[in-house]
Amino acid sequence: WALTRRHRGIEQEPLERIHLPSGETEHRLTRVVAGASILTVIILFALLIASVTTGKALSELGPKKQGITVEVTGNQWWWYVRYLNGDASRIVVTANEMHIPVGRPVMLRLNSNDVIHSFWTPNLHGKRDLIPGRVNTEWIEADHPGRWRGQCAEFCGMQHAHMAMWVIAEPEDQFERWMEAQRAPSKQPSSASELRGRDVFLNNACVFCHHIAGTPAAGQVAPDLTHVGSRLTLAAGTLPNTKGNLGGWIADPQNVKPGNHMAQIDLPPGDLEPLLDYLESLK
Amino acid sequence: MTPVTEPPLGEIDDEGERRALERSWRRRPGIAGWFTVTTHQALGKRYIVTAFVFLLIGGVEALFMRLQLARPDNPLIGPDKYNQLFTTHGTTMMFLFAVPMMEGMGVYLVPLMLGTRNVAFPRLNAFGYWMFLFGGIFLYAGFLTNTGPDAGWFAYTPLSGPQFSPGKRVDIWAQMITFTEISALCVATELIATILKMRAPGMSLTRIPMFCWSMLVQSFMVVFAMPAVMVASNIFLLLDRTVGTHFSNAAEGGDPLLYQHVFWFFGHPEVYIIFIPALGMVSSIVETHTRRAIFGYPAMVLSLVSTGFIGFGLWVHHMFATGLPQIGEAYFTAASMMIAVASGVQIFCWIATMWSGRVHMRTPMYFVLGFVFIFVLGGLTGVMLAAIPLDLQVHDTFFVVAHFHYVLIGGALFPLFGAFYHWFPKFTGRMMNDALGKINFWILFVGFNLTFFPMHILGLKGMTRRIYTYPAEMGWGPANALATVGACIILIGGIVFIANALASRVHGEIAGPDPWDGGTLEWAADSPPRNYNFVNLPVATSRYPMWTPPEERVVVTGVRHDRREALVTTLMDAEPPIWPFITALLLGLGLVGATFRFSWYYPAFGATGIGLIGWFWPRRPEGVRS
Amino acid sequence: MTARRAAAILALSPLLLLAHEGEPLQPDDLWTAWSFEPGVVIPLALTALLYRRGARPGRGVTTLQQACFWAGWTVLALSLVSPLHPLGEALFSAHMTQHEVLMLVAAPLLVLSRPLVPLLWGLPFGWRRALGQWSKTEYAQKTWQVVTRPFHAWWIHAVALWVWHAPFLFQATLSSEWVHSAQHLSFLFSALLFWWSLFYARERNYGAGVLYVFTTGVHTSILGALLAFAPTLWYPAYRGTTAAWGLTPLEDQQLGGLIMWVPAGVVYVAAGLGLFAAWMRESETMVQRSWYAE
Amino acid sequence: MIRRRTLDVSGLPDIDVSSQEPIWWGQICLCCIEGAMFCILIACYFYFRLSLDMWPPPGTQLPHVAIPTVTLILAIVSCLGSYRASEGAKKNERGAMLRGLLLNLALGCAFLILRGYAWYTLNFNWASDVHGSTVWTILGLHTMDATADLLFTAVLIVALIFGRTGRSMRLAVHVDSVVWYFLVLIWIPLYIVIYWAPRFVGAPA
Repeated sequence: WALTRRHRGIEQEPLERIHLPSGETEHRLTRVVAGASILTVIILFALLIASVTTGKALSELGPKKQGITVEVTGNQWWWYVRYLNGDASRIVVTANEMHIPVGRPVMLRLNSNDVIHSFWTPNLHGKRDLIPGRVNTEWIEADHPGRWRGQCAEFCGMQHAHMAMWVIAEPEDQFERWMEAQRAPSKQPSSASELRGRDVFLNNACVFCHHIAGTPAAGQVAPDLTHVGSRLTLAAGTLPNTKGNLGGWIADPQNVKPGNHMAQIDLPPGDLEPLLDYLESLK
Repeated sequence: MTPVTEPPLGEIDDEGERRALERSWRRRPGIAGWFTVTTHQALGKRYIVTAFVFLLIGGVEALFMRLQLARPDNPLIGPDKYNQLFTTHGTTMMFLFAVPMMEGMGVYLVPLMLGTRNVAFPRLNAFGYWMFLFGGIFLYAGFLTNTGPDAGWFAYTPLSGPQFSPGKRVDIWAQMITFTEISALCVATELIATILKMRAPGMSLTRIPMFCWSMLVQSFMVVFAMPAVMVASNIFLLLDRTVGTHFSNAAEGGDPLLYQHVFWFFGHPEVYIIFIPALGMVSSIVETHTRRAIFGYPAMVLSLVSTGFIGFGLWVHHMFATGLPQIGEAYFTAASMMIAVASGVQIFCWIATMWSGRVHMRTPMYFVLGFVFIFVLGGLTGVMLAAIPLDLQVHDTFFVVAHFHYVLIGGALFPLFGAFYHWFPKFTGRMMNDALGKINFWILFVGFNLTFFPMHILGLKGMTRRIYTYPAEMGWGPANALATVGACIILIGGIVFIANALASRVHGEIAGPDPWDGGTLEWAADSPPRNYNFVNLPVATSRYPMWTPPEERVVVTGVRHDRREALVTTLMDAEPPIWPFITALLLGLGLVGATFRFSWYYPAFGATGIGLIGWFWPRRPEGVRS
Repeated sequence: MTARRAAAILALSPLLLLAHEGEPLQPDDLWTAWSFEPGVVIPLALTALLYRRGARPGRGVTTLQQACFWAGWTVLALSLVSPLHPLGEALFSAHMTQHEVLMLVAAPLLVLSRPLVPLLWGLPFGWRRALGQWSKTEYAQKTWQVVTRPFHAWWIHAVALWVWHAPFLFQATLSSEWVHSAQHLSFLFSALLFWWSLFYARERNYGAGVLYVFTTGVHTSILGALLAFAPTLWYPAYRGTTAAWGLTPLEDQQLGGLIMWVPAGVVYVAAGLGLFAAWMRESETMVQRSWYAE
Repeated sequence: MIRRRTLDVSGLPDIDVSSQEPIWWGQICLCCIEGAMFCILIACYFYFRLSLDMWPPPGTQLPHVAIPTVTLILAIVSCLGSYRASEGAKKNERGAMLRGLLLNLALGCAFLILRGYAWYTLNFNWASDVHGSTVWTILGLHTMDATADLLFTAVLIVALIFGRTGRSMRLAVHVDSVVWYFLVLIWIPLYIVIYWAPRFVGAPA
C-alpha cells in the first residue's frame, strides 16, 4: 500500500510516453527480485526443516511404554469401539465413547464398515482416516485427566455433522474400574418397570440390531447397549444422555437425527416409559 | 529466411477491404445465426456470460449455506438439502464457473492478442460451448428436482458408490463432469493450436503476451489432467455404479484410495488450471496500468511453466490423513513448498514492475492489489498446510475452507473482476464507471475478508467442514455469524458490479479501440471487435506492438478477404455450420439417457456419429462456390 | 561428426563387467566398501585418458564443456565405484539412488559436454580413421538418425525404465553380474540417448523437448508413486538385508519410490525449464534474423 | 486509402499437409489426451496388482496370448495402409489415398474381429474381480477408439469415391492416419500389460 501512495504524486503528470526504465534500473530490480526469491527459498527451507523435525519429534514421542490397543470402526454415523485383549473374555466393546488411562499410550486400529470416516480428537492428535478394506494406525496419549470431543472429519454422508465421540481420560485405577464394569454383563432389572422394559426391548425389533450382553439381544449392526446408561451422550454425541432425550430419540429417531439408520418402532403407549427405565439402568 | 529489410510502404484500400471482410465474416441472420455462430468473440462472450450466471447461482447457494451456519443448531436447512447445496456449490464453482470462465476469457482474448481472426477450430469451439451449457443445465435440472449430487465435489468412494449413494444423484454429478470435461478439452485443444500456430508474423515466443502464455500452460494442464478425472468419475465411479465393476470395492480387490489418487491427480492441477490464467490477467493489467513493459518477462514465463510442471506432482498433499508412508513426509512437504517459490517470483516481478513504472490507480489496479494481498495470505496458509504435522490437525476443517477460498477467490476471482473492468471497453465499446468500480472493490474486499478470515479461527478451534450444524457449546457461533454477515456484504458487492456493468453497457463513456493505451494487439482491433478482428492483420514488431509509434507499425497484406481466411491456418469454415450444435445436442441426449438408462440412449449415441460425419464431411473443393 | 557414436560405444562398453561380492553390505563396512572392479575402472580410466588427450586447446572444446565432462565423469565414477554400489545390494533405495544418479546427473552432464569429438581425437590415428569411415556407412548413419529422433529416444528410455522394474528382472540383477551390468548399461545409454536427442539431435525441437521431459517426468513419478504406495513388497530379495540399516523392507521400497518420484522429478522440472529457456532464446534469435517467424 | 508499412504474404502456399497445419496439432492433443488416459489406466492396473498377493486373483485364468499376438501383428501391418494414404494425401494422389485407406480399413476390421473373438473367449468378465474390471475397461476403451477411427476411415473412403479431393479431404486423410498410428502404438504397451504382465509379475509376492 505504501507503494501505491508513493506513486500517487506521479499520477498527475501527463503520461503519453511509455515508461522504459534504464538498464541500470532493470539491473537493480533484477538483483532485488532475485534476492527476494532466494530469501523465499531460504525461509521455505527453514520451514521445511521445522516441519520435518516436528514430525520426527511427534513420531518419536510415540509409544514408549506398554499401552493398550483399541479398535475403532467407523459406521454411518456412529463409532464402534473395542478394547483388544489376548483373552477373548476380557475384550470390552462400547460405542461413541472411549475411556483411556492417563499417561499410557493408546494404540488405535482404525477401520471402517461402510464409507471413509476420519478419527479426530483435536486436543489429542491429528486426524487419521478410517478406510474400508485397510487398517490405519494412530496413537493417542493423555497427559492429564479430562474429556475431549472427537469428531468425524471426513464427509461421510447425511449425518456427518452428528458423528462425534467423547474421549475420557482417567487415572489408571479409575480406568481399570471402568473396564471391569464394562466387562460385566448387563445389570439385571431390579424393578418391575425395568423388568417390563427389558421385555419390551426383547420383544421388539431392537434385538435385530442391538446387543445387550446377558440377554438374548445379539444384534451387531448398531451400538452395543450393554452399558448404555453409563455413557455421556446419545446418537454419537447428538444429545446428552438423559431420560427425556432417550425417550425422544427412541420415539422419533428421524426427528432427532434425520437420515440415520435406526428403525422407528411404534411402541404402544405405556411401553416407552419402562423401556427407558430399563435402558437407563444399564450402567 | 528473409534477411533484415525495412518492410515496404504499401497502399491499403481500407474501406474496400473492410467491405469484403464484412461480407465473408457476416453472421447468419436470426435464430439460425444464434445456433450456428462460430466467431470467437461471440462464443467467448457466451462462455463468459454463462459462467457468470453460474457464479451467481453458486454464490447464492453459498449464501444459503452461510445462513444455515449463522447460528448453532439452526433448523433452517436440513442435512439432505445442505449436502446437496455444498456439493452443487463446489461443483458449480469449479466446473461450471471457474474453468469455463477462464476459457471464455481465453477464447475471446487470445486470437485478438495474437493478431489473428479466429481460434484454430471454430466449430470445435462452438461444440465445446454447447456441451458446457448442456452440462450446466443437466446439473441444475437434477438439483431443482431434488436429485442434486450430495457426496461432495470430489465424491469420494465408497460414499459415492452404488451402495451408499443409491439413486441418480451421483450419476448426474459424474455425467455432468463428462460434459464439462469434453468442453474444457475442446477449448484447450483449440487454444494450443491457436497459440502455437496462428500468431501474428514476427511474434516470436519472447513476444507472446503473458496472458496467452498463461492460457497455453493452462491448456496443456487441461490436456494432461482432465483424462484423470475421466478415469475417476467416468470409469471408476460410473462403471462401479452402473455395471458393477469393482474398482472401489475393497471386497473384490478394489481400493477406494485409488479413486482419491486419480481424482487428485486431476484435482490438484485443476487449482492451477483456474489460477494460472488469472496470473496472466494480472500481468496484462499491471503492464498496461503501469505503462511499463512487464519486469522479468522470461522469469515470469518460466515460473508459469514450472507451476504447470510441479502442479502434477503435488496431488498427495490432499491425502495426508489417509495414512501415507511416514518416511515420505519430508518429500511431500518439500514438493508442496516448491510451488510457493514459483508464485513468489511472479509476485516479486509484479511488485518490481509497479515500483519502477507509473501506476495509474484505476479499478483494475485496485483488484490487482487486492489480489496480491489476499493471495499472499492464502499462500502463507498453503505453506502451513504443506507441513504435515499441522495439516493433520487442520485438514478437512474450516481452516482449509478458508485457505482455498483465499487462494481461489483471491487468486482467481479478484483478478477476474479486474479483468472485467480492464477489458470491458473491448467487449462492449464502453468504459465501466471507475468510481463505482472502486466502491465495488472495497465492498468485495471487506466482505471477502469478513467472510473467510474468521474461518481460519473456526478451523483452528476444531470446526470440521461439511457439517450442516454444530452444537452451541462448541463456541463457534460468533465467528460463524460474522462470516455470514461477510457473505451478505459480498452479495452487495456482486449487485453493485452487475448494476455497474449493465448501466455502463448502455450509458458508459465511449471507449474507442485503445482506452488504456495498452501495448498488446487486442487494443489494435475495434471496440467491440468486428467478426474478423482486424482489417489488416498486424505484424508483431516487438513485445508491445501498440507501443511503437503508428508510423512504424507493420500490417500484413495478401490475405484473401472473399472467404474466411487467416494466416497460417489458411481457410476457416465456409459457412457457419449447424453441426456442432446438433452433435452436442445428440451427445448430450446420449449421456443424459445413459444416466437414466432410457432406452433411447443407444440411438442417440449412434446419431452422434451421424452428427460427426455431417461435421467432418469434406466441403466442396474451394473456389467452386455456388 | 558422425564418428562420435563409434567412439562412445567403444569407450563405454567395457563397463559391462560390474562385479558383486557374496554377502550384503553391513553398516560398519560402509566407508571401506569401495569396489575397484577392473571391468568398471578400466573403461572409466580409459575414457578419462582419451578425453584428456583429445580435449587439447585449439580443438574447439570450451571450458564449460570440459567442466561438464569432468563433472559427469566424476559422478559416473563415484556412483559405480563408491560404497553406493555395494549398498545397492542391501538397500533398494540405494540402488534406486544409484540409477537416478546415472540417468539424471551423469548422463545429462556427459551429453552437455558433447564428448565424442574429443574422445575420438584421443584415439590413435589409425583407429580414428577406421572408426570415422565405419560411422560414415549408410547403415550406421540411418541407425543413429532413427534412435536419436526424440520420439524414439523417449520410447527407448521409457521401455528401459519400466521393463527393468519388473520384479524378476530387477531381482536377477542382484544374483547375476551380467544382468546387473546390462541393467546399468541400458539405463545409462538410454538416458544418454534421451538427453542427446533433446539437446543436439538433428530433429530436436526444444518446444517438443519440454513435452518429452514433462511426460518422462510424469511417467517416472507415477512409477515411483506406485512403489511408494504399494502395500506389498515388489522385490522380496531385499527382505533380509534392510534390517541392518534400520529400515523395514517396505520402508526401504517406499524410500526408493520416493527418490524416483520427488528428487528425480525436481531434475526433470529443472531440465524442462532449461529446454524451455533455450526454446525462447532460439525463437528470439530467429525473429531477430527475419521479419517474421514462419 | 491509407499508407502503412506492409508485409505481403500472398505468396504463401494454400495448404501444407504436415505438422504446420493446426488440425495436426489438434490431433496431437487428442492423442495426448487419450495417451494420458491409457497411461493412468496402466498405472491403476499395477496399483491393483501391487495391493494383492495373488494376480490375477484366485479363480481367474490367465488370458491366452496367441490370438491377441496375431491381432497385434495385424494392427502393425495395417499402419502400412495409413502410411500410403497419408503419403498420397501429401502428394495429392487420389488413387494412393483410396488404396491406402482401403488397406487400412480391411486390416483394421480383421483386427477388430479377431479382437472380438479373443475378448469373447476370456474366462472372466468385468464383474469378476478388480483384475477383470481393469482389463475389460482397457480393452473396451481401446476397441471403442479403434472402431471410431475405422468408421471415420470408411467415411473418408466414401467421400473419396464421391470425388471429394479438396484440401480438407487431404488433411482429413493425413490426420486419420496419425490417429491410427497412435492407436496401434498405444496398443503395444497395453497388449504387454494385459497379456504378459500377469505372467511376469503374477507370481505371489
